[in-house]
Amino acid sequence: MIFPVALVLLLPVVAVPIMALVSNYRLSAALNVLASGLTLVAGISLLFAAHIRTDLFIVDDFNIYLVALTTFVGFTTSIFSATYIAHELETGRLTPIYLRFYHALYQAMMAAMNLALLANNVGLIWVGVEVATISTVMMVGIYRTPEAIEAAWKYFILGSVGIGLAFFGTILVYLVGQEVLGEGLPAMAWDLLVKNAPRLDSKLLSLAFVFLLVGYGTKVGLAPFHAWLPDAHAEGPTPISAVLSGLLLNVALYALLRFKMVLAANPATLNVGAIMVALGLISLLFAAFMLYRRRDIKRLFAYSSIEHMGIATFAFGIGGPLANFAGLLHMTMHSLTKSAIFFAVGHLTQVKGTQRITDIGGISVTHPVLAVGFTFGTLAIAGLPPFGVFTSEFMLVTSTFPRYPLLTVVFVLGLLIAFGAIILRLQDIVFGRPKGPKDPVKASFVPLFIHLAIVLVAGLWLPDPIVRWFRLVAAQLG
Amino acid sequence: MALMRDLGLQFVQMFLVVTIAPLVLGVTRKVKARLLRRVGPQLLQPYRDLWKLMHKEAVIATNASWLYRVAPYTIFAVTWVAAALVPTYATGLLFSWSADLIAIVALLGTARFTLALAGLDVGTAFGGIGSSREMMIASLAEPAMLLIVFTVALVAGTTQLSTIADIFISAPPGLRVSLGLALFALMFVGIAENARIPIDNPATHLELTMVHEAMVLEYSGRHLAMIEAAAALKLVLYFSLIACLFLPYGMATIDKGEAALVVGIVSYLAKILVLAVLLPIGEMSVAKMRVFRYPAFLGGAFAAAALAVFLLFVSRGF
Amino acid sequence: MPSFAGLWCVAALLLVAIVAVAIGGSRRGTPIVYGASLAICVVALGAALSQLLAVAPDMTLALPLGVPGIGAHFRTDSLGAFFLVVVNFGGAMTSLYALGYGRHESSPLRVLPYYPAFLAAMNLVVFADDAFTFLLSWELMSLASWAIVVAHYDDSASLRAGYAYLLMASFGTLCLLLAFGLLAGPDGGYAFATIRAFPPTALTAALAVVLVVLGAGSKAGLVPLHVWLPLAHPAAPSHVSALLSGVMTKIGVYGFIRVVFDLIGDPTPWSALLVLALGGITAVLGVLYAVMQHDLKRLLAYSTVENIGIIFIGLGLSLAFKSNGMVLPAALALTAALLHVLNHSLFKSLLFLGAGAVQVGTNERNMEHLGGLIHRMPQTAAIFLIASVSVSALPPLNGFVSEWLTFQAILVSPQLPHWGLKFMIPAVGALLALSAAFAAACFVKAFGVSFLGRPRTPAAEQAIETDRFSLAAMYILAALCVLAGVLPGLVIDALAPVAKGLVGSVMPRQIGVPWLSIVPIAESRSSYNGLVILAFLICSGSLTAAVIHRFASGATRRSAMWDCGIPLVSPQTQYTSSSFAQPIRRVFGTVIFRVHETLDMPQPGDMRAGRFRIRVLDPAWRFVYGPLVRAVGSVAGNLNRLQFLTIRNYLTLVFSALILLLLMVAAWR
Amino acid sequence: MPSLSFDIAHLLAGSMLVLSFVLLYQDRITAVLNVFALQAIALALSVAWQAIAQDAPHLLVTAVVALVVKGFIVPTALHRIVRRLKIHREIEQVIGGGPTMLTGLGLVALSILLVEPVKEGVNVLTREDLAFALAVILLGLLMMITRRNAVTQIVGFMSLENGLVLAATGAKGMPLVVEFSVAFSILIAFIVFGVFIFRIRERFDTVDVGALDRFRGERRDSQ
Repeated sequence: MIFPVALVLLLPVVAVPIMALVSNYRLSAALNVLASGLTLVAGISLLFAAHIRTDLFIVDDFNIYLVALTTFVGFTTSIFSATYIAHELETGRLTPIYLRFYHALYQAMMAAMNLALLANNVGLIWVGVEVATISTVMMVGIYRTPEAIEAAWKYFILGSVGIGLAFFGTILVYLVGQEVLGEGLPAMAWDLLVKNAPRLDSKLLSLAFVFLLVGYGTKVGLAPFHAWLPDAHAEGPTPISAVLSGLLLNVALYALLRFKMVLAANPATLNVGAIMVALGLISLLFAAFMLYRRRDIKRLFAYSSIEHMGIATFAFGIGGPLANFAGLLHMTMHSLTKSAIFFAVGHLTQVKGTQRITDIGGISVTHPVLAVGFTFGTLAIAGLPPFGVFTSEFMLVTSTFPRYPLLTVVFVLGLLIAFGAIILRLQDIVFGRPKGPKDPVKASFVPLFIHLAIVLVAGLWLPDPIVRWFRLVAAQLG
Repeated sequence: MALMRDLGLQFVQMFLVVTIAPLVLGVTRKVKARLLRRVGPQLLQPYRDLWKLMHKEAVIATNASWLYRVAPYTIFAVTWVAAALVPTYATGLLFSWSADLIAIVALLGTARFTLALAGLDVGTAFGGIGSSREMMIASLAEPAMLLIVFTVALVAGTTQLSTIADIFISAPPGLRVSLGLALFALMFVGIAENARIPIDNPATHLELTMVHEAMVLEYSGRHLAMIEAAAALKLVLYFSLIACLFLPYGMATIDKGEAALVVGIVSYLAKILVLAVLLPIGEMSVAKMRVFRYPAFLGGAFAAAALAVFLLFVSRGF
Repeated sequence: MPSFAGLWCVAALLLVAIVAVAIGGSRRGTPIVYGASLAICVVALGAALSQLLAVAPDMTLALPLGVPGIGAHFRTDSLGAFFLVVVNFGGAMTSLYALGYGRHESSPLRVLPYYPAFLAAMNLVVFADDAFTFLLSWELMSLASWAIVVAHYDDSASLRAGYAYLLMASFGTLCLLLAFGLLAGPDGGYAFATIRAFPPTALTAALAVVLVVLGAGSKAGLVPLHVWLPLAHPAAPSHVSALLSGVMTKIGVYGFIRVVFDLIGDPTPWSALLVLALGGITAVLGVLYAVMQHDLKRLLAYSTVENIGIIFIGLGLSLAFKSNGMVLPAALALTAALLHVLNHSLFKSLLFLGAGAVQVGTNERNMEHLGGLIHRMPQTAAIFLIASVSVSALPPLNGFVSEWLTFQAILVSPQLPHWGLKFMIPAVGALLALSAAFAAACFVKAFGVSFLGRPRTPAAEQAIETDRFSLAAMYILAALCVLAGVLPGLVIDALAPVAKGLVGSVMPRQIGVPWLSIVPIAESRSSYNGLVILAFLICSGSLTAAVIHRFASGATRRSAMWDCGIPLVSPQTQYTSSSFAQPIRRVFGTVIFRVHETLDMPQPGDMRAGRFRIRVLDPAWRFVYGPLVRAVGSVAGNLNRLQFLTIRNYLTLVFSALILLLLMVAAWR
Repeated sequence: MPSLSFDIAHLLAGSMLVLSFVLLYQDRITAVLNVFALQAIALALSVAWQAIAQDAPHLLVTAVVALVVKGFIVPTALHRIVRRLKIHREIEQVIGGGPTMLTGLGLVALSILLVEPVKEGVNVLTREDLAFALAVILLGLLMMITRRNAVTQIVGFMSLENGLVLAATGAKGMPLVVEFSVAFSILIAFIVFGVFIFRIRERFDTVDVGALDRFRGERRDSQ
């Protein structure tokens, strides 16, 4: 029964060298789509697999749908990336040799993220996140413009420090586990840690969580660890922005939550909920205000990612079945919506030839279909119904207000401020005076609209299995 | 049969007010002239004026619309109905319940609305001046008027004029501060509404401070007659309002035998006469105001009425 | 099954919206979409009416949608039915109107898909029976209308309007979100039935009332939450403006009633104080501002603010009585408010449709450029006149009836034990009277300046009467204005079940009263009979006319105007809208709106034209929104520095955060 | 002879801590690089000793990697970079030496404070190691943020990473330690590589505003 797991992990790994070898970019792009598609199939098949555990890997309610989500977004993004990259070649921003590099890294990143998701061993989780980071770093720098290098470098340094701190946290976790579970792999097996959490040393565990919080929090993009995120999104190729916002942040948050589960199972530990609430609120408010002065469209949505990660973190910090449910839903919805937005933005920046918002305008006249997609995506991310983000925010706010009124009021203010900024830009871009070239988009809108459709449906109706998974995980998150 | 009689009584009331209206106007003019040491017109002069106007041809501006021609009749009809609904010589008439005090005030508002529109219809500067000032005065007078209504209604526990009269006759409230204030306010409002000095001067033309006359400047002939009659009716209305609210004595209430009715009519005429004499005396004692001092004047009325209401709210004893 | 019929209508409307996307571009698209909407609205109207009049039992329906575990609940009771009547009647009329008006739409695809969606959303709000469904449809409503408001985004004004609108809308939604959070409790009893089952504590209830006033008030347009309304309503095409002003604001009122009267149950007296105060201020400020407008539709929008204020005065009175256990006056006040809801939806829709007709006929909305339209557009003029009389609360039309009932309710207030209310209510009554007087002034100006006098521009001179569909819609509305004015008893009786359900009592039954007059409390106390008044007017008027024609000379001569013998021929010498408003502006505006008039009169011999500039400031902008905007701007500006730090600075941030957390851990030990 | 093994481990770890302080103290690049090499060697020794003490031979690999990569290759590479890129030899410090030292001491105190109360279940050796490692890590971070010079910041990061490896090897029987250390070495290789390829002289901390306008994406006019 380990088979689908192996498939999910190995397919991309196998794909890496192939990508690196194939020189014809059309072929490699197709192969990229193919590999991602196969991985997706494996990921889907995992949905129907029974829960399993080894000391290294695990399949449970938490990661079973996240794997499906990750592989799915990976697949749609690979489709988007195929057309996107073709255009980049025409404009000469990329050369075939870099493209081989790009596709190989893409698969490497997918493999790493799947590893991080499926790992039961806390060390493996760390490895997955680290490899994913490194590979995205290189893709961010792939344009080799000074800005791109700057962004990549910033990402690299901050990321490495984060990795280091997370690693120290992992060591501490091992030490904690070692006393109870004995030396070796079992001491790093997440599920065993959870099972024996009450017997673990609460003090050391809390210390460990602080390091993990800072380490993985850097990847999640929580303020004040966020600095790498906007530039990395803005300067890298748009497909990478999509997976960064849509997947990597999620995976990092996922890792953090795994550890929160351990702490949640041990009542004697530090109350990390308060810390997460604080970080979440800070990120939300900070991002909300930062949105106003943005001139670069991709950076704008990067900050919106910070905002939404803040929302999710806030939710998990609040805790309780409803808030945790909302947080999980929010993670999912955000990853789908934000990647969809980045698809739209990718097309947009390519046809307009710029990322400056002031140079993009009136696309509802020049590119109606694109405008529809972009508008719906943006409205969805702004938290308007009938899209899924609204559902999660609804559950979060309504369930939190009776418990922590003041916190919720601050939170809601943050939402409103961010909303104002997003809508302001939306109107400038979609309506307003048409600017820039009008030539049609030579790309398929399928990924964009599939994502939006899912988000729309989720806003109105959630299938029962997903609800069940969310409920169980929410219960575990305490 | 009883119904016929009731109808009859109602119609007596209607025609009573409309017949005495010009006379009242005549009385006021006469008294005013006397105070100015002039002989003044005869008491029946207003009737003659109306008759004269009615037999002149009506000159209508080329760009006047149908509204311009309909307005005089509307104004007259509305004012007439309003005046007919104020109990004069008897209470509990057939249709007295069809509109209470608030509705009567509002009916006057309808008349004013129509008149202001008529003033704007030809599109002259004077018409505009008249209409806009008229509406401002109304917006100042109406709250005061409503507070007066409150006062009376709170004392009597109803806004039904004839019921109020009945109550005041059967169980006199005695001297009450609030009622006094209300009377004071009502006189101010009445002066403003009837375009009398110091708010407006009915006897003037070609003066930039005129209000009512400016609106009707373009009218002539039968239309003007209608409007003049309506103005006279309005004055009577306010007189009978004061009479009915503050000195209802002598009205025929429950028994409407001939004797009672005669007493009612006579006493009513007497009250009207007194008021018609008092008004010009009051007018003579003050000077015409600048337009933008109206707020002070009507603000006084408003303050008085508000004070009356608050006194009532604080303790029903006053 | 009326309720399901209604829901099917919602589905059908949504379907039409989807179809509209496909066919909206084509020339046949417009009539098809509006025709379909008209038909569906009529069906829904029938369903709602049948439930309201037959006093059918409440109907509930739950679908496995929405928030997991809660599901989507739908329900119609008499309150909902009443508002469904308002919504669908308005929708039907505007659709009928749009059959003609829609042809002038330059880019139909920007309006057609959203129009049915808007109608559907408004229906859905009324059907919703759990917090999630309610807010979802509430936001959908905002969204669809926003799309129409920004439909003509080529002028930046409508973009700004749309922005302000959407922002305020989502502010309102967030407030409602918090309110529902309070009422639903931490473990998410979102279904209204659950909320009713567990009445909140006094504190919770109070907080919830405040939040709902903010949330529903921002949609309805309570001062100071009204700022978006005069921007957004005029920006939309006129038939949609009619919907926005005549119907959607009522949905805001519905939200307020639903939560405060139905869900919260027993409010505290001071919440009534709050609502009364806001209502009074809204009524006066709204109409004062309306008086000073030159843009016809903008004036109408502000007048909507005023009427919302009047409605909320009625609701506040009802709350006051209810909270003191005086159910009968509570029923009276509530009925008055609901009656005004209906009346306002009638005449305000009518006014906006008329304004639309004017706009089509002249391409002008600015009254300073209109005038004399009564000659070129006689039917529109007549209809607009009727609407103006109604909105000015003058007998014998419908606007007066509801305000009269409100006054009657006010006159009961001395029996209230609560002292704050004792003092507040007469003051509010004075405010109400003031606003009524202003309304009259406002609409004398609106009608007089645009329809009477002489045309001020060629555009007004070449005005053309509007098409027959539009006229049909307007005639129906006008007829109803008159009908509701002379036979209010029928409506009041129809509203009885609503009052029964919300305050547990009803006004005395009106049908039995002789001569079909209405009696709020007792015959001896007060009564009003629009029918008799109208009959009286007709009799006396025709009698007068007869007498005049019998005795007076019928000779008539047309000639140039006299104007005291110095006729100034240029139409520019007429009174303009701003000059008409001048006295009121001087007397009332200088204090409240900081009205600032600057006159620059050239010296004699100087040939340039004199200039007269008026600056009017909405206090809401001055005191509330301006500072807010500046604050957000400055914070954003200061924080923005963090975008330009160096890696070392960012590392320092990380480092200090880490140290802080470590210190916390150390301290926690 | 647990006491002896304890003492030796203690000595080596302590020496690493001391070396971190020396690193903080240095203000000439060449010296910094040499001190770092020393620290790397100390690390290698301590890891080797752990390998013996825990009789976990695979740790020797880690020791060798540490010795070779960080003891020799990287320092020499950095020396060459310094020469090739003509990085001026003095190190601009953000805050002076004295305050830096004091902060460092504070950090050491904090790390001991944090690790000390850990209950006795964890054996003493690990606990001591942990305290030292944490101190080294924090000092490395401190070095990264108090030095304006790219190379010294890299060195700071690497000493941070030394602390990590120390902690990892100190954790008795921790799986995958070797892999981790190798992965880290690769990471470091990347950083050095990056500095070399991208000619990153000052970009950690650009002072000229022109660069600010060019980099960090957003233009100044966006304010």
